[in-house]
Amino acid sequence: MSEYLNNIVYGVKSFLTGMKLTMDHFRNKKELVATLQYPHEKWPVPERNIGFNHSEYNLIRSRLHVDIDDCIACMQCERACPVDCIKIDSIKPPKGSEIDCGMTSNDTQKKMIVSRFTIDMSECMYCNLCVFPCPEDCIYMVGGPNAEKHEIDYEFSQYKRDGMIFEFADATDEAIRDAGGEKWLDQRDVKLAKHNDGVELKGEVKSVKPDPITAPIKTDTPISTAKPATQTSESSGELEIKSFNDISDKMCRGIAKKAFMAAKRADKDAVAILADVAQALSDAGKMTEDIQSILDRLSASPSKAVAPAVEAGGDVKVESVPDAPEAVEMKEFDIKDLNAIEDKMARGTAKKAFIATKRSGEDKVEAVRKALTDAGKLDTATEDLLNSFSGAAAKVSAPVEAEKLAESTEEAVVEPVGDLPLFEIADLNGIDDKMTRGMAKKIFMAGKRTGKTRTEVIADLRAGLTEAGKLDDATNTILNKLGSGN
Amino acid sequence: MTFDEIVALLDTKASGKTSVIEGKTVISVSPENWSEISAILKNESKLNFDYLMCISAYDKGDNKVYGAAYNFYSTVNNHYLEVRVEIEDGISIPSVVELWKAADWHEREAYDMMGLKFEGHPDLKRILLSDDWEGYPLRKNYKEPDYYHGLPVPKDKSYWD
Amino acid sequence: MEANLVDKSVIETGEMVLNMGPQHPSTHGVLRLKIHTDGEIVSQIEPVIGYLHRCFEKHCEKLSYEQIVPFTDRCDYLASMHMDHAYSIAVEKLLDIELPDRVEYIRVIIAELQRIASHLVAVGTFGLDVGAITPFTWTIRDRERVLDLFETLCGARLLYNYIWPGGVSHDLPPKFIERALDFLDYFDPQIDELNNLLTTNKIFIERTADVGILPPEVGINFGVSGPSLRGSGVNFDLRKNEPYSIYSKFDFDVPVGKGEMGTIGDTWDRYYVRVLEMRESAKIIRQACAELPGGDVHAALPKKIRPNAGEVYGRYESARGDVGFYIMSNGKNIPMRVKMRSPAFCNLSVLSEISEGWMISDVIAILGSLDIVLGEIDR
Amino acid sequence: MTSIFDSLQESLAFLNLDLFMLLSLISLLGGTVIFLVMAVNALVAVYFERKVSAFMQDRLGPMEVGILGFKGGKKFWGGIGQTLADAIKLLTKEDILPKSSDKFLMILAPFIIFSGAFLTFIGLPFAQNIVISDFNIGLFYIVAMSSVGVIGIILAGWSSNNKWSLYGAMRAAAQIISYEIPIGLSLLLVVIVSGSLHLGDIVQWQETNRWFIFHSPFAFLAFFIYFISTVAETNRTPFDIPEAESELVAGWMTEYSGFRWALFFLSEYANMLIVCIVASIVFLGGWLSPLHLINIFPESWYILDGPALGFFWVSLKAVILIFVMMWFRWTFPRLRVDQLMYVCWKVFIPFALANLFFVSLWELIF
Repeated sequence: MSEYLNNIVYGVKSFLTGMKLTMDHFRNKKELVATLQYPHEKWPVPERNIGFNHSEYNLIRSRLHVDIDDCIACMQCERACPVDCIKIDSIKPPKGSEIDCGMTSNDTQKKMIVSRFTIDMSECMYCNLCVFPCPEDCIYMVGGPNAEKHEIDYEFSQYKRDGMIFEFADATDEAIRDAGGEKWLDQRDVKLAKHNDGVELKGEVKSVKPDPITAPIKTDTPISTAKPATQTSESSGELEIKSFNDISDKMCRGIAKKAFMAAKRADKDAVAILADVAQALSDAGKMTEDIQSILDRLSASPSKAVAPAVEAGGDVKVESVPDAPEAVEMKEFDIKDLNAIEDKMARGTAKKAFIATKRSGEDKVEAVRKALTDAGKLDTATEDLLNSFSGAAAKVSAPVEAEKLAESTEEAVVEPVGDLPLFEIADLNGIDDKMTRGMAKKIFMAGKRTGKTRTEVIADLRAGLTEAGKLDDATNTILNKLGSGN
Repeated sequence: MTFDEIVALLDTKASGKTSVIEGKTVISVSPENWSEISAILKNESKLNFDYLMCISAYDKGDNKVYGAAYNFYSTVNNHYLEVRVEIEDGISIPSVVELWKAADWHEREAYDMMGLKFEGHPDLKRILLSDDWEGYPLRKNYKEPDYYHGLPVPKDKSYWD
Repeated sequence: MEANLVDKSVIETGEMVLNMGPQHPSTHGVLRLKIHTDGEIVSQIEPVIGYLHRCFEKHCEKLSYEQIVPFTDRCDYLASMHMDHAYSIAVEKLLDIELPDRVEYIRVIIAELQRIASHLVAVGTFGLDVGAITPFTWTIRDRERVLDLFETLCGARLLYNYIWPGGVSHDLPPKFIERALDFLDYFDPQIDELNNLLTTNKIFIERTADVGILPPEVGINFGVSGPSLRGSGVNFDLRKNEPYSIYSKFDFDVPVGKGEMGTIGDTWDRYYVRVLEMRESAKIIRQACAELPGGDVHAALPKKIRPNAGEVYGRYESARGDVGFYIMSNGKNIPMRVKMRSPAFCNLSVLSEISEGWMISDVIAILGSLDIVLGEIDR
Repeated sequence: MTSIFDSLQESLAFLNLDLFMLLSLISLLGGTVIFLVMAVNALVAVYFERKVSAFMQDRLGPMEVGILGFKGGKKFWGGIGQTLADAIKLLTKEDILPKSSDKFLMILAPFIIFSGAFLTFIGLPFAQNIVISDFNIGLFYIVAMSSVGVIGIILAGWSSNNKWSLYGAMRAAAQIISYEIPIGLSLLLVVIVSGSLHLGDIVQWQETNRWFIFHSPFAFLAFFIYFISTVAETNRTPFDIPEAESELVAGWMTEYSGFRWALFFLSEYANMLIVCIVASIVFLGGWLSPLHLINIFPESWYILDGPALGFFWVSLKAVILIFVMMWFRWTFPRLRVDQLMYVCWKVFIPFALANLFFVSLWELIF
């Protein structure tokens, strides 16, 4: 019984002690509260004794930063990293080339160009091991004692994982190429392509895009056929490395560019250069119809300069403007096409005018042009657009001629080849992916039963495959082949 | 007791059943003698190894011989002993769970990671990995699976290379 | 509370399997317990671990000796310094390096501060497990002070990568010693506060005393170590029995459970041993700070760690208990095999032994008193 | 003592509706009032509790969601709007019913618990004349109604088809039912002395004599028994084993979410308010001002007493008691099930019975 009571007494006593304690804390909250209201107040806040002055830190663990000008690409940090979150590529200029890679702040002559210095902070585990071996002290964690080199940055959250990959190398492509880094550039392009393809399809279905090649060609052809041999003189000025950017396959583009540069250094004229490029490509076994057609176009393109003299009115861009909708199938001028106009107001005016003309039924293009000029919104881009449509209207009037031209420039696209007979189902076996093949064949049979023409069937195939997200480059090429009937 | 005294005492108790790995203070025991030796280590009053610190399974690198290193300590006499039992793949080691309960989970881990079999263990099943895991990860010849339950196992970092 | 609360002869009761975890407020991580219960009474417990397995040992076979240190941090994330220290001691044994005195002293200071921090979490979460929320926030608040100190030391608050084989990464920052001593002066009254609020509270005693008694021989047989073993009266502390660093120079006691509130080796003892150990650590830090010698901390850092073929078993008394690193080297700069003997792994294995016959609430209390860290168990 | 019900009946007489319409209209009004009281109480009490806990734990508590420009970050009492935001969040939250749960009962249970608290308010006076309906057995009614909720708790725990919920429900049932007894006994003491179950009369008695807590040492003890038992009955720490967070994840409300969970919350805090108001009325002299205790004040000050300020005094006493409850919660660990029963059956009930006996003697002697 006494123990029973003692228990109760002891219990009550201990309760009172505890309650006194908590009550003390409740009363002296002003001194005792230890919370740091993070967004409003950040450490170091010495008065509350959370965090100290930066000078009192040995170092601080935060984002890694690289002073790329000091980096001599000694790869020490990459080797030290336990999780391989640092990737360094460097290019050693060839012997005898007088490229200066610069000096570091410790007056060390840099012997290499750092073409790539990526740190994936989403993988970094902030172990700081990469900082110690660096001979130039150019990689460090920002803030703290390094605050004078780079201010603290511990809030670098991103919406995408890629955002956590920091690229520190600042060497330009030209510099790299001069240092003999074409090969590296090509590899990088391949990787980039792979990456971008991955980024592009965010689980969504790509819309059917017309081949970028077809459009300009159609507009160019008349002139190129008209004046075949007059361009070579000024062509060397015309032909630029940019021109190869139309080549979809990155590898081929790289090769082409390389060949181009080589030829250009030996300053050959355009035709020779193109020949070289073609040669290089076919050597690499990369020659496809697409590229062939591009090369053809390039050989033809120099005529742009002289075109206006021949053609009445219209300035340079008139014909050379790529006009996808028109090129793919000769469609009427539609209100949707006006969406290509950048400026909102201009677009609005244009559409109004378009609707109006639709009722009154006069020439739409002219009406829109007029409306825009009145509104003072007629800039070159819009001008081009409208011109292209005026061209389109003309084409619609004479499709046959267009076809002839199309054949005359033996370019290999699906374009108007309705007359060709329907290809065999066996032709689809070129598709590697089983599922894709099956799907394609289904669509083909369906089309065949309904007696569609080759063009329609191919269009169906494209549509169906893209629908299922199965339309990859290989399949695309095959379809092009089929379309061009060989 | 020093290592030599322990070895001497073991020789008197069970002569020829233990051997000293030259250059090391390690005793090597063959699996068939292990149960007897372990009983001596535990029960012999002068040795009295009552504390089994660790069982480390190891792989010699040739895909044949695997071993288990037992580290003993005596809280009474404050001395150590390391015993190694090496086996060819497939042969099982007598379990010491009856003597040291600590061996229970250590043996399970050795089985889980290195695929050593311990006969006489109450339930020898995987402890760290899931029960449907294939292979023994810590073996040198272990190949990471490409898929686990249909999920691809990321091997390279091509997503950002 | 006696186990035979329910008289089976009178009441017909069936067994129910209760699945506690992997997501549960008080399993201290992703631990899963399959509890066979009979009403509230627990008849059997099967711990299911491995949810946090991060292939530490497999990683070690692909990384050089220096690169392993950050991974040891991740093992016991509440006492990372101890893991670094244990691993470094093992590697130094393998290389047999002689360390400068300053390094040893710094290591001891840091390790004991880390012990305080780790025990603060253990004690606080234990209070949380038995339903007292306020002590937890107070202990965490004090732990923050230690983490701030470590932050000035090596920039990191949790995973330090500070103690390296052959030395430490940085020398002590300016004012570190003063701040450490300030912290200790601030810290002693906090322990009294904690005792008044939690340790001597009647309800707390009722909940923990005489609960989950771990007899010494059972503990030793199961390989239990650290405060959990000392709680049951076994005076076994590597800092005394096998002084590894310079612990032989310091004067401190090893607190063991005395069964003040109940039986020796009950939950309350395991808890109280940790509280007392914090005081002892403070004692050690004061001595070490007093006689901290000068010198270069990077003197003994090897350029390249490439030990000769051989193996070593290094022991270390961490906050959880007896950490062992069994390293086999084949002469390369990458270890052939690294096995970590994690104390919490062994401590957890005794759970079902000591918690059978108690209630579910007691299982929570016992689990908390074993102070497990899943990162270390699953490695 | 007139009730709101009666006064409404008189004031609405001019509408000369028939009786049924009138009654339904009045009860509608009364119900709205009660619901508003419960909602406001929950909003305020939750914020209060958060702040109390925060300050006892050296934290700041909610500081960001200020309203009326009262923005957190500067003042200690920022984040006024936090509970409002939480309420809105709970109402707009997805309401999850486990697939294998007993849908009907699971939906029903929160409303039973809620109506338990709701009905109790009918007989609960906030001041002399502020009571929805004035029973002459008000105390009995309140004690009866406040234990309706346990049915809902059992239903909730069982229908969730979750072992944790079941444990919580079983513990809750055992706990609440056992703690009814000390509560009843300690209230019985008051009834014996004042000789009435009518709360008005009880306060009347205290006005003529003295507050019950000072009636006799036994009554003093009885007050503490009553108060601690009510802490247990409202499932608060140290007696919160039914929803022991570290053991049973959330006890019997583990599977609930959104609005239903909000109902649990509402009734939990409503119960707190109820028991504290009952304690203040029965033991602490209800709407009498403390000025009566020490007769050093001039007569003129007694204007502070009386119906006008009655509501103020009652709520003040209730708030103090609620604060003490929170104080308990943030100080103590949690008891175990058997210890809880031990405290109830081996400590409180014997003492309450002894109290009863001695108070009867006291009444005989004096």
